[in-house]
This record gives sequence, structure tokens and C-alpha cells, in this order.
Amino acid sequence: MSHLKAVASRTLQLALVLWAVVTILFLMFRLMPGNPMAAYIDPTFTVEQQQALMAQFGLDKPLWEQYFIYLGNLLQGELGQSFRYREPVAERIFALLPNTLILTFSSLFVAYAFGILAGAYLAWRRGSAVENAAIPLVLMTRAMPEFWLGMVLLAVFSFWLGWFPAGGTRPAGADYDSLWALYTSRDFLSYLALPALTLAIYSQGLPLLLMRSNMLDVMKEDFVTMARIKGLSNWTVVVRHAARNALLPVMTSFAIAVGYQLQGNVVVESIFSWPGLGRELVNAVSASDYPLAQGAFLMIAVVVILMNLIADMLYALLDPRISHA
Amino acid sequence: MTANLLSVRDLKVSYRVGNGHIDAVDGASFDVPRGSIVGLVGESGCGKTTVARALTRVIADNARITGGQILFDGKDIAAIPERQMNALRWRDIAFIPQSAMNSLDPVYTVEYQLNEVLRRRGGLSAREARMRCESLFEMVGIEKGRLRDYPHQFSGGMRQRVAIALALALNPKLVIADEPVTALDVIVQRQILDQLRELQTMLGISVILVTHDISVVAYICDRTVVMYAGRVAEAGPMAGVLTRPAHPYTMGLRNAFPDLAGAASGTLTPIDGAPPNLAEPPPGCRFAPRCPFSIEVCSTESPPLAEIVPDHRVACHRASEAPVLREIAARTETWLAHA
Amino acid sequence: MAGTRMRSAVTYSNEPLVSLRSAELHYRVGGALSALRGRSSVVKAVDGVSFDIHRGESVGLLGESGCGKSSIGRLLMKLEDATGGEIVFAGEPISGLRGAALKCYRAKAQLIFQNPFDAVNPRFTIRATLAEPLENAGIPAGEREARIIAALELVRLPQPAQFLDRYPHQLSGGQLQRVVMARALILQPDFVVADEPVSMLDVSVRAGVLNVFRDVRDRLGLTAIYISHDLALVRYVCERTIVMYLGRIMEDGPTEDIVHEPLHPYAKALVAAVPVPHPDQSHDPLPIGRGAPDPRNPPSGCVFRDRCPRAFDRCASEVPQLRQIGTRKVACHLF
Amino acid sequence: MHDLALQKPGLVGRMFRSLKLPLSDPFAVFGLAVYATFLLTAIFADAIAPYDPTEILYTPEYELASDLRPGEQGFILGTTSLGRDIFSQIVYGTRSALIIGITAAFMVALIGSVVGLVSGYFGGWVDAVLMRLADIAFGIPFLPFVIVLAAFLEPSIWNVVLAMALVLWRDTGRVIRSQVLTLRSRGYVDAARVCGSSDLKIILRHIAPNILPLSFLYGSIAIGWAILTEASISFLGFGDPQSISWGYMLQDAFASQALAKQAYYWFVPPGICIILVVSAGFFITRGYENLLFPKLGR
Repeated sequence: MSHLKAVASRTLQLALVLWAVVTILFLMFRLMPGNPMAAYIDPTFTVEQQQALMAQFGLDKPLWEQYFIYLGNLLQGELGQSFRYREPVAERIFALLPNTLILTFSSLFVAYAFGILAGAYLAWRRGSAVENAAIPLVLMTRAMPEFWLGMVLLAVFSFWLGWFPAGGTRPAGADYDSLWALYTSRDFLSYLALPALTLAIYSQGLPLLLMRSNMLDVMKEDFVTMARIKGLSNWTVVVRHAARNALLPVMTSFAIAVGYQLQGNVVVESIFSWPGLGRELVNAVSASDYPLAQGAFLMIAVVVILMNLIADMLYALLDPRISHA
Repeated sequence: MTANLLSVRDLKVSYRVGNGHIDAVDGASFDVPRGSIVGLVGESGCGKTTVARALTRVIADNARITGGQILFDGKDIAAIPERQMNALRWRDIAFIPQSAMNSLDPVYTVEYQLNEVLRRRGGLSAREARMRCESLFEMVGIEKGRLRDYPHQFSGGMRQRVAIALALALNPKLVIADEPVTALDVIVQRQILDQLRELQTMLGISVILVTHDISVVAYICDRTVVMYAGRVAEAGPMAGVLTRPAHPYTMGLRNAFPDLAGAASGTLTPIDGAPPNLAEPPPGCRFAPRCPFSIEVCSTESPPLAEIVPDHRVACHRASEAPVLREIAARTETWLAHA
Repeated sequence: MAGTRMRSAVTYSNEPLVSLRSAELHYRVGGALSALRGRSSVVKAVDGVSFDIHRGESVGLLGESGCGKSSIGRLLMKLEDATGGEIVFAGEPISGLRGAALKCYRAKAQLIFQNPFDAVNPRFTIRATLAEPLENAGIPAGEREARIIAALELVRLPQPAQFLDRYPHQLSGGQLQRVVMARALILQPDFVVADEPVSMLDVSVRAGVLNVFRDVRDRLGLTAIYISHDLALVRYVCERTIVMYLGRIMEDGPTEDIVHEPLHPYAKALVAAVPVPHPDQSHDPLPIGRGAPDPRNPPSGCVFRDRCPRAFDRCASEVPQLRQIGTRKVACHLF
Repeated sequence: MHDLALQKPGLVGRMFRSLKLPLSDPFAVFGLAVYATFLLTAIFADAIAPYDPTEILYTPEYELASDLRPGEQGFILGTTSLGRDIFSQIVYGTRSALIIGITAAFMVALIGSVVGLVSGYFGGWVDAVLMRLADIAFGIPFLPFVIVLAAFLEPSIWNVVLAMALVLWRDTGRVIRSQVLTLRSRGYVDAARVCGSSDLKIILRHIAPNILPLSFLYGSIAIGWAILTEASISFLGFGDPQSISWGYMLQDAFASQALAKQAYYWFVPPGICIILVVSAGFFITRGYENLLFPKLGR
């Protein structure tokens, strides 16, 4: 029972965080210099027309009133109308969300599978030449700008070798019966490959380094020494005891990584013209389409906060010291 | 079949530290007769824990057994290949660690960890292992319902009982207990010692009990081995060593220990100074710098571990004068004058 | 320094120097985030503890881990504020002390720590460690060196000058514990709490530290509390002992009486369990049930009743009060 | 305090020593060397760079010097499509990279350390408020936040610094707080309180010196973050068009079809520079970790 309570209290805390982020977002978009409508008000409009437009978006009311309207709308899932597309922001964002999630999760799965195995291997081979060479290399991948890596991969595999398309999610003119058909098509995979690889190369460093240093820590624990005194096989000691314990924090870092990745996607999606939330955010900001930018930002923030919560819960779930308190 | 289950002869263990090395154990010799509890006693850094671990041959990465023999059941297990040694571990030589909390894997239930040993090392079937788990828990006095619990769900004393159950799982001949009750409160400490003694008698096994506490030795051990600075100072039957100590260090320890059974007005007497730095041990007897009885030869020559009365060995140049020294050592001034 | 402060132990006045009146220290365990790591509840580390200590008296606080003995030490040092009850020092409640008054109290009441290696900043030389209280008390820089040397001599650290520029790791445990004692004594306090000062030390050096403690206390006429889990050590330094269990006092009386004839069932078990360094000793089972005290979940009524061999109905329903029985006070329905 | 100071080197020397630069670790030394090289390049950029990085150059034949390959016409790394010298841009790029990196790192380390110290030492409601603020900062997606900020404010390299100061103190703050919590439970901190030291004195004498290396460690990570973020922002077109940065160069290359033209000489060098500076920070960090947490081993 106490677990439910703990989860509830953490959820409540994060709901407050979400509210704070929403408020910051509102203030950013309302208090920043410049009339948000400026880009969309045709100079030929009459003053009445301009005011009508302002009223349509609720921008003529006092700030506090706008804030409560905004909060009320959010609670109903209403994110407003995009200036540019003249369609509900929510619809547009939910249409783009799957693309972003597919890119994020596919790259992270690859990154974590590789990172965990390689990290465990490097811990096992600690002090070897392989490890001494690998660690700086891994650190270098963490130091790479993701978009630069994307550029290099594009230049080599797309423009030079021509193995993969340069951007988008589907060939021009291609049509699919359903989203499912699109996502399972071979074309889609070839479009997904480069951006996912880019993100995966960048992301594998975290689980790798974490797994390695956890393994090294755990290998020094008394229970690992005891497992050796018990005469258990090396495999049992390393895999069942050391790796099993080292894996815990790595698993929870996955959820956090999803949040981080979503932020990083902003640039990579732009490079590969991947129609996701991040690219939409960049385009909307460039085009001063504030409702859309605000909506995309909010969506990303929601996922980030949600993932922080999931990380906490995952930790509590996977560690018997907490789940069986 | 020899009378001694274990005979350690001139054991040397050294640690690599920086560019040099430290001989944490420098020629330790003692015997463990079958069916007895032997207390390995000494202060921190005297090498007692290193000896205990060396007997399992699972030692720190930077440690190495550099010499001597460990005769277990007549076979020198310091010299056998690792594969043969591994076969002996836990089936013949089991271990009870100081902190059961850190020595049990936190992510598995106690039952899993018992099963792991019973099945992987003992070759029991799943059904046999389950029955054995239950009977082991019964032996150490824990309800079998708690088998499914995780280590952190037990109290310190209970966890130590789990560690005992784990050590007895495969009916070993020798159990090495490394400070098994040090972290516990006096009441639980006493209860665990009672349990250990009861099981040892019932199963007829031998136990090496590593401790810094003479009272623990006095309470439970048949024999004792007193270590100082990597060497054995004195070894023999517990009562003999404690009531008629022949090494000045043991005599000094007796004076330094508060005794609830003694008179209220007694004065404790410390042994002045501190144990030597093992990176640069003094020549000759390592206790000589703190010893009120040291003579010239003490600082030049290491005293051999010699039998003074049957079964009681001492490493002291003045061992023959022991009865006299004992009387002088009982006076506080002896130790103060030296300081 | 010692000369001016020399005082015979007969300045016993009727007014106690230190009094605890139903002192409480309750913790709420776990906030929202740490609630994920376990249940959140209230732990009563100290639960309605009352006792008086007269000037010049030495009292042992005896009990197992979690009994609240160290918490009482922290309360007395104002490292923790009592959540209930009152702590009075020299007629003055310490809860309200602020600013200059607090500084003054700090100079009069001092603590000797359990682990000497933890109690001194590893980055500071012995000189800097000992100078800190002097700085705080506003002792001019010119006088400090002499005071430091005098304090080190007081704790019988031979040739104190050679230690001044050393760092803690260059000292042995016994030497360092003397430095910790010197720091506690350097401002010439009236009252000292020693929290297991020898439990981290090896047996051969323990006696030296204990002797210095006893000696200094007598010479300066200090009032002292000695916190320990070891009755044999308490007996060596204290004429009076208070036995605690799960935040409450079980028995309070002259140490020798408790050693020879403990009244409270818990005190009986505790005395019987004290290890003795002799081959010939009783191996009878202890008069106490198995199990361990759970501070988060103490039983109703008498906190000891779940392990008590003589518990009866009333023990579950009614909290036994501390009552005078002959020379001592006992909290048990059997008396 | 005085007699303490007498026997030790001056305050600067002491602070430098308490930074505990990891000079025994070869990678950390490499990192420090990279920092030094880039620092010198930034300072002497005017002397090193052959051209003004924004100047449109012509060949001796009075043709626009565009898309020249490395070595052609004496341009070390070739030219951009608009006829600018890539090498000079790289050299000047170190300036904005280091200015942003160092100021942002300083802000992050400073704010994070102060928050961590105050929060960890005083606890109670101060801690609760600061940690909820950290929670909020953790809920803000960083890069989108910078983008929005950069779009609203005048384009400037300081936007990145501002955004980092506003958001990224969270990691440093939390780590330092937990470190302070450990330190506060040390006996010598209690001892200082018992012997009458004020909170401020305890923080300054007993706690701050112990967290300084940790602040420095997080500072060196923040340098990398700042440079990467600035590059991303510039790449997306929200940077300061007036200042030449490596991110701006990459954006220029991307927009000018450098990928299709296979002009590796254009977009590879700025990337390498970013990797070098950022990983230099990581290497120093790693040296520190071995120093601070030796149990991790090598």
C-alpha cells in the first residue's frame, strides 16, 4: 500500500512540475518582446481586421485571463490553432508524435543493446589494451555534435555511396494504405536507418560507460567475493551476480535517455527532414507559428517529465530493496 | 586420517602496494584439530583476516600467497591447481563473512542463494534443494516462510543466521567465520555464538573463528591462535593461553581488557605504542618495541614458535621465563615504566 | 589551566547541572522522494526520557544500537533539537539558546566523538583543528599556541609540539582520539559527553584513552555522560548507569548495583550477555527472546515486552513508568 | 585563521592546489593540452588566421574564390561557396566556442555549487524549495528551450549562456547537494558546530573546499555542453550571424550543399574541433573521477 502512496506522491510532485513548466512556457511566449501576431498580420489589414484576428486568438484579453483560458484549454487537450496551417495544433502534433517515438525508441534500443554488452565486456577486460583504446573512443562519440555525425553519414552513405535516401520517411509520391503499412515497409526502414544510426552512435556511450563503471563497482562488492568463495563458476559470478546488479541503474537510465533523446532529436530530425516533433518545433519557431511551437514544446516536456517518473518507478520496481521494503 | 583437519605451515601472504609490497602474513603456523573451534585473535592489521581468506584462496587482486603450506586433510591446498581448489570450496571449506548484509546478493531471495549453492555446487535436484533449504532454516532457527524474503528484509542477527545456514548447506568439514558477530549488539552476538557452538557440536565440524575480541574466544573457542603484526605470537588450548599466557603481548592484552567479573576498582593498563608498520617491519621480534621485557636478542632475531608446554606454542625469546614474567606483567607499573 | 579549574568533586549541589524532562526526539522518516525507498513513518529515537545529572557526576548511557543513547548525546550538544520535552543546563533550557548565549553554552558543553578519524577534518593540521574552538571563543591569536600545547599535555600526548603540524592520517587512532579529547577540553568545559570514545580503537590502546578520560575528569571535576554499549567500559568510568531500550529508560541506578543485581528484565539480559575474557563463565541461554528491536514498529505498552521472558497482559496495555525501587529507578510492571 | 594561513602558500596557490588538477592521468593531460592549444589559438586568432573570416575573397584572377579545395590558391582548408577562407573561420571559431564554453561553465558551476551547498547544508524548507526548482529545471527540455529563447531574444551567443545558467545548474546542484549531505554528516562538521563555529564558517572551511573539485568537474562537462548547444543552435539558424562559430560554419556548409558536393574539407574540420574541445573536457573529467572516486578503478 505504501508503494501506491509513494508513487502517487511522486506523480503529484511531477504534476506540479508540469504545471510550472506550462506556466513558464506561457510566460515565455506572452512576455517576450514582439507582437506574436506580427508575422501573420498582413500590412494591408485594417485595424478592425487586425483586432478581430487578435480576438480570434484571445490575444486582446488581459494576461491573467489569457493564462486561465490557456490552462483551461490545456486541460481539455486543446492546444489552439496553428497560425500557419490553420488547423488544430493537437491534431498536427499527434500525427507527428509516432514518427518521433519510432526514431527515438529504435535508436535507443540499438544503443542500449550495444552499450550494455560492450560495457560489460570492457569491465571484464579492464586494464586491457582493448579497454584503454575503447574508452577514449566512446568519450569522443559523446563529444560529437549529433547533427555533424548525421552530416558525415549523409555525405558518405547517401550522397557518395547512394545506399540510403537523404531525408524524409518515404519516397516521393509513395502512398500507403495505413500508417501501419508505412511503418512496416522496406522503404521506411531505409529512411529510418541513417537518422536512427546517428542517434544510436551518439547514445550508446551513456549505457556503455554506466554499465562498465557499475560492473567495476559491483565486482568489488562482498557478495561477488562470496560467490567466488562459494566456488561458483566464473560465468555465474560475472553474469548472474555482477551484471545483474550492475544492470539496475542502466535500465532506469533508459527512461531518462528517452527524455534526453527527444530533445536531441530536434537537430537530427532537421538534418534528415524527418517529420517529427523536433523538426516541427524548429520550423514553427522559425515561422513564428507560436501555438504550434508552444504545443510541440509542451509535448516534448510532457514526455520528458513522464520519463522522469517512469525512471523513478522502474527503479523502485526492479530493485527488491525498494519493491520489497 | 590425521588428528588435525587443517595444518597451516609458515604461510606467507603479501600485498602489492604501489611499487613495494607488504607481507601482511609473514610465516603463520597453526593447527585446527577435527571437531574444534579455533579462535584466530588479534588487533586490526595483524593479518588474521588475510589468513582466513588465504585458506579459501580467494584473495584480493593485489595479494598473493608467497610461501608455506596449507595442509587440509593431509593435502597441501596452497599447491593444488585452481580447478581442484574450486572443487573444495564450499563443499569442504565454507565461509561466514563479517557483514552478511554485503555478502548476500541484494537482488535475489535468500532461497535463491541457498539453491544456487545446493544445486550448482551440491548437485541437488530442485526437490531435494527445497527440502534442504527448509531443514537448514530450521537448524538456524528461522521460520521457513522467510525463505522467500530478500536479504534486506532480515535484521542483522537474522542475516547472520542466514549466512550460517548458507555455510552449512553442503556439510563442509571446515567453516571459516570472519568476525561473524562483530557488527552485532551484545545480546544478539551471544545468541549467534550459542547457535554456532550448538551446530558445530551437532555436526562435528571444525570452525576457525576470526575475531579481535578475546571474550568471544573465551566464550566459544577450544583453542586460540594469537596473532601480532603478521605472525603468530602464541597458540594453544584456549584456557591455557588465557589463564597462563606465555607471550608478553597476550599478557598485556589481559591487562587492557575490562572485566565485568573482576573487582570494580581495577585499573586497566594499556600497551604503549602501536603495532609496527608492516611495510618496514622492525628486525627481530615485532613486539619488541612495545615489550617491557625485551632484551638485546629481541631486536635482532625473530623468535621461533616453540612448544613450551605440550600443545602450547609461543614465539618469544624469554618463553622459558613465562611464569615469572606473568607475575611482573600483572602489575600496572611494569607497562608504565616501559612507557 | 588545570590549576585554576581544580575543583573538588564535593561541590554537589542540590540543583542538577543537566536535566532532561520528558525529552523527545521523533523523526519523520522519509520525505516524498525517499518514500519510494521505504515506508515513511515516525521513529521515536528518544521517547520521554527524564533524568538529572548533578555537578561532578559521571553517568553511563548504556544500550544497544538504536536505543537512543547517541541521540540523547546529540540533543545535549544541540546538534539536534528536541521535538518535545525540555533539556535544562545550569537552570536554563537550552532550546532557546541563540547567538552569544549559544556560543557560551558551546564553550561549557563539549562532545568527544566515537570515531576519531571522522571527527577531525583530514585537511587540517592538528594545530588548526585545535585552534578552531579558540578562534570561536575569541581567544587572541597570541595565546592560542600555549593553550593548544597545554590541552595536548592534559590528554598526555607526549611531546605535543611535534604533533602540531601533522595531519590526522599521520597519527595513530589512540593519538588522534587524544587530540579529539583535547579539542573538547581546550575551552575548559563543565560538561562533557563522550560518545563511545574507544569503540573504534584496538584493545591494547583503549585502556590508555579510558585512563586519560577518567583522570582528566577527576582533575577538572567535570560532569560527564559516557555513552556505550559495553557495560564493562561504563563500569570503568561511571558510578551511575542508565539502561535504555528503544528510546526509553529501563533502569537508572548505581553502576555496581546494576552490574551485580540488575532488576529490569532487559538489564538482566544485557548484563548476562556482556562478554567476559575468562575461560570459566556461564553458558546459560540468555533470559531474552530472539529477534531485534524495530524502532519503526515498537510494541504497544512496554517496548521490551515482545522479547521479555516475563511479560504479562498489563505490559501490552500500559506503558510502565520509571519508579524508584531502593537505590534505583526501574520502568517495569514487575516492580 | 591567521596562523593557518602563515604556513601555506597564498590563497591563489591554495585554491589551485585544492582543484587537484589530475596531472598524473595521460588523458587528462592531453585534455589540458587541447584546452591550452585552443586557448592560445583564440587569443592570437588575429595573428594566426590569414584572412578575415567574413571577408569574401577573390583569386588573383579576380574571380570569386568559391568552393576551392584545400591547398588550391594557397587556401589551407579551401574556401566556402561564398568565397570565405575556411581555415580562418576555424581559427576565429575557437573564440566564440571558448567564450561561450567558459562563461557558461562558470555560470553552471557557480549556480549549481551555491544551490547545492545551501540546499544540502541547511536542509528543511530551503532544500525543499530549491530541489523542487531543480525538478522543474529537469522538466524543461533543454534544447527546445534554447531554441525558443534564441528565437525571441536578439540573436546572440549569450543566449546559450543564459539558457544554460537558467536550466543546467540542476545536475551540478543535485550532485553537489548529495555530496554536501555526506560531508555534513561527517563527524568533523558536527565537531565544528559543537565548538561554536558559525554556519558560514563551517561551509567555507569544512565543506566548500571539499566540493571545489566536484564543481570544477561539472564545469568542465558544462564547457562541452555549451559548445555543443551553441553549435546546434547556430546550425538550426538561431545563432548570431555576426560571430563566426563552428556551428555556423556547419550550417553554412549544410545549406550550401556541401554534402552533395562532397566538400568534406568544409564540414569535417569544424566537427573535429568541436569533438576535440568537448572530449578534452571529458578527459579531464575522467582524470578527476579517478582522483575523486578512485574506487572506480581504471
